[in-house]
Amino acid sequence: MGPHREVQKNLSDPENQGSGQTSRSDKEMRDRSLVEAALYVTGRPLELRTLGSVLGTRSKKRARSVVEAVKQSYDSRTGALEIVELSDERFVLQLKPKFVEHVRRLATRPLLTSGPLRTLAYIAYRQPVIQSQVISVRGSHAYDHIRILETMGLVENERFGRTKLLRTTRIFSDYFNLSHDLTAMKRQLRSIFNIVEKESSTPVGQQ
Amino acid sequence: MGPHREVQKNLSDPENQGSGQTSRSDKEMRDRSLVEAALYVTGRPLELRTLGSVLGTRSKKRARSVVEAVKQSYDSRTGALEIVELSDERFVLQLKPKFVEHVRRLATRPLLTSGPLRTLAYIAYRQPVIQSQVISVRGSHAYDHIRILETMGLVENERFGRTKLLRTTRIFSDYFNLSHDLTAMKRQLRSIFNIVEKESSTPVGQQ
Amino acid sequence: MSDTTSNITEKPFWLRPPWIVLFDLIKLRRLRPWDVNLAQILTSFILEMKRQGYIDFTASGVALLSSATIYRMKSELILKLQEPPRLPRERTVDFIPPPIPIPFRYEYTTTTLDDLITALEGPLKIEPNALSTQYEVTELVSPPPILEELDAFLTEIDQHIDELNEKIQELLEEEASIPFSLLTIGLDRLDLIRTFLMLLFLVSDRKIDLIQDEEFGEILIGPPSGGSEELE
Repeated sequence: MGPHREVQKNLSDPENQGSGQTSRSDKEMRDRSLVEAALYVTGRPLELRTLGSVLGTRSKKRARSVVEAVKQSYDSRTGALEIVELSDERFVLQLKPKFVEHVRRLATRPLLTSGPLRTLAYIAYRQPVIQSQVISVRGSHAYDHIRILETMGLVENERFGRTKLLRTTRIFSDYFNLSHDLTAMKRQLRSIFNIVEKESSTPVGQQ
Repeated sequence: MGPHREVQKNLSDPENQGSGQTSRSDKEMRDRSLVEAALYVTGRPLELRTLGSVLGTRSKKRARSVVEAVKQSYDSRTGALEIVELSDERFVLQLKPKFVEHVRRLATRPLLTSGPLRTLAYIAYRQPVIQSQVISVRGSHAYDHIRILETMGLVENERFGRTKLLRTTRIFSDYFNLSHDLTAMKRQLRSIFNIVEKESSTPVGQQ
Repeated sequence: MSDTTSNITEKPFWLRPPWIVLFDLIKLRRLRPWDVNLAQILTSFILEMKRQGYIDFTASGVALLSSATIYRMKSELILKLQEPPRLPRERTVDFIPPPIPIPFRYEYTTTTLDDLITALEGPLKIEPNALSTQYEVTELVSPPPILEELDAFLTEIDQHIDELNEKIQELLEEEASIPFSLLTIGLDRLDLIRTFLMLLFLVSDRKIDLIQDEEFGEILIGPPSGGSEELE
């Protein structure tokens, strides 16, 4: 029952433990934890605006000051994780690259199982694409796939008459390190796909 | 997904910065980082043996001393993350449950809302249980819940005539450090439910 | 029964509720067959005719035809796999434990861009075919709906029957006979009916035999009895 006890214990507010701290710094600690939680849970770059929304503020400046404090505390620990600022004011919590090799073999979970991944690949390649087209190419299971992809924030839809128009999201682009610009991204996909196509002549198994 | 490239500064190795440190403590810091990296990357409870293999040692004692040091450093930070020791000497890095609610909407992986959680609790408690029984107790929404739980690998099914027999998976057991043995697990669950029930007098939102 | 007396006396009794349902042939096609309790209506129809002291064969014939039609509608609905109306739902009351608070653990996922690209190969290969068939289908005159429904049912039922047969044969290796109720634990009403229909198919294929010793007693499923006649 270890973890559960642990869970129970941790349900009490840790902020009340540091009795010497002022309430202002309590709030600060809590804000930092919220930003850390957001970065940890998503595992992808977040904009200041998103971080601000977790903090309940519209001030990018305030969001920046909190995330920079978290970044600093990570820097001073010299652990395995780091917070990195990317261009256009986005921040990401990630494993330091030099540790990736040592632990890569332990990671076994794919982002998606093969069915939904194929559906995602197809949507990415043909986007913006009408849902019914995806269904007729991928079969009726693809309804489930699309729902999973939407829940995961990898695909989004827009009503288009009586059907839906599907496209990938920024989360998708960030995950695969692809351009946020649709045309550029499709060009990227096409060129990689053509290279792979030429190199491997054997077909891959069916769904 | 590879690590995101940093746009600015900070690619220099932090371990080379503390010039005053002895090489022994360098090694110690590195070991801690390796353990932290392993826990971060896998997102599941790891045995001392696995942690040892990352450190290149067969000594469980040494692995334990390193992971406990990492755990302590997390405890002293009062951040959003925690390292929890489970029974049979397994350790896991996770978000403190009290922060889950605040960042749920950001998670790429679907997080469970209280409806599916209740269905999960019921399945765990009554397993192995026929799907139709779950539906008649929890209502027809539970079809969706079950599908989500299966997608997340928390519940698995077995055909039983034209209906399905549901049970929880090892992933589920690992989340709560429950026994893999069904009878033992149900006993554990019973006592957990008693605790949760007593502590939360206010009911959580409905499905 | 609130009609005016003059009307009642002029009309034969079966043109009143509840029997009218069998005699209004225009409305018959539009009614919900599940709303008609044939056994009750027919029994009271016969009783009423006996009570009034004469037999009208035309009326009996129409009643027979209508009953057959209603039965047919019911079986068609089952073939179409339409759910019969549920009995007022008894929501089972059982202890529902409180939700368990699940912590979140980030997991480094292993799917790479290469995986995505590889995953693209299958769909793109199927695409030309899938899209052109779709257009062909929409341009074709669609077959009458009843055929489509039967087709869908028949393609699916073969698979279900095979599965059921496999399961039964497995069980029969250990037991001489299996009670029907064992196969239907936890099934809802529709699935129960479907299972029974599939058993009938298996009987007619001589894959199994059904034995029922007493009316409303347990139906036992056994191996096909060698030279015996077909079950009635």
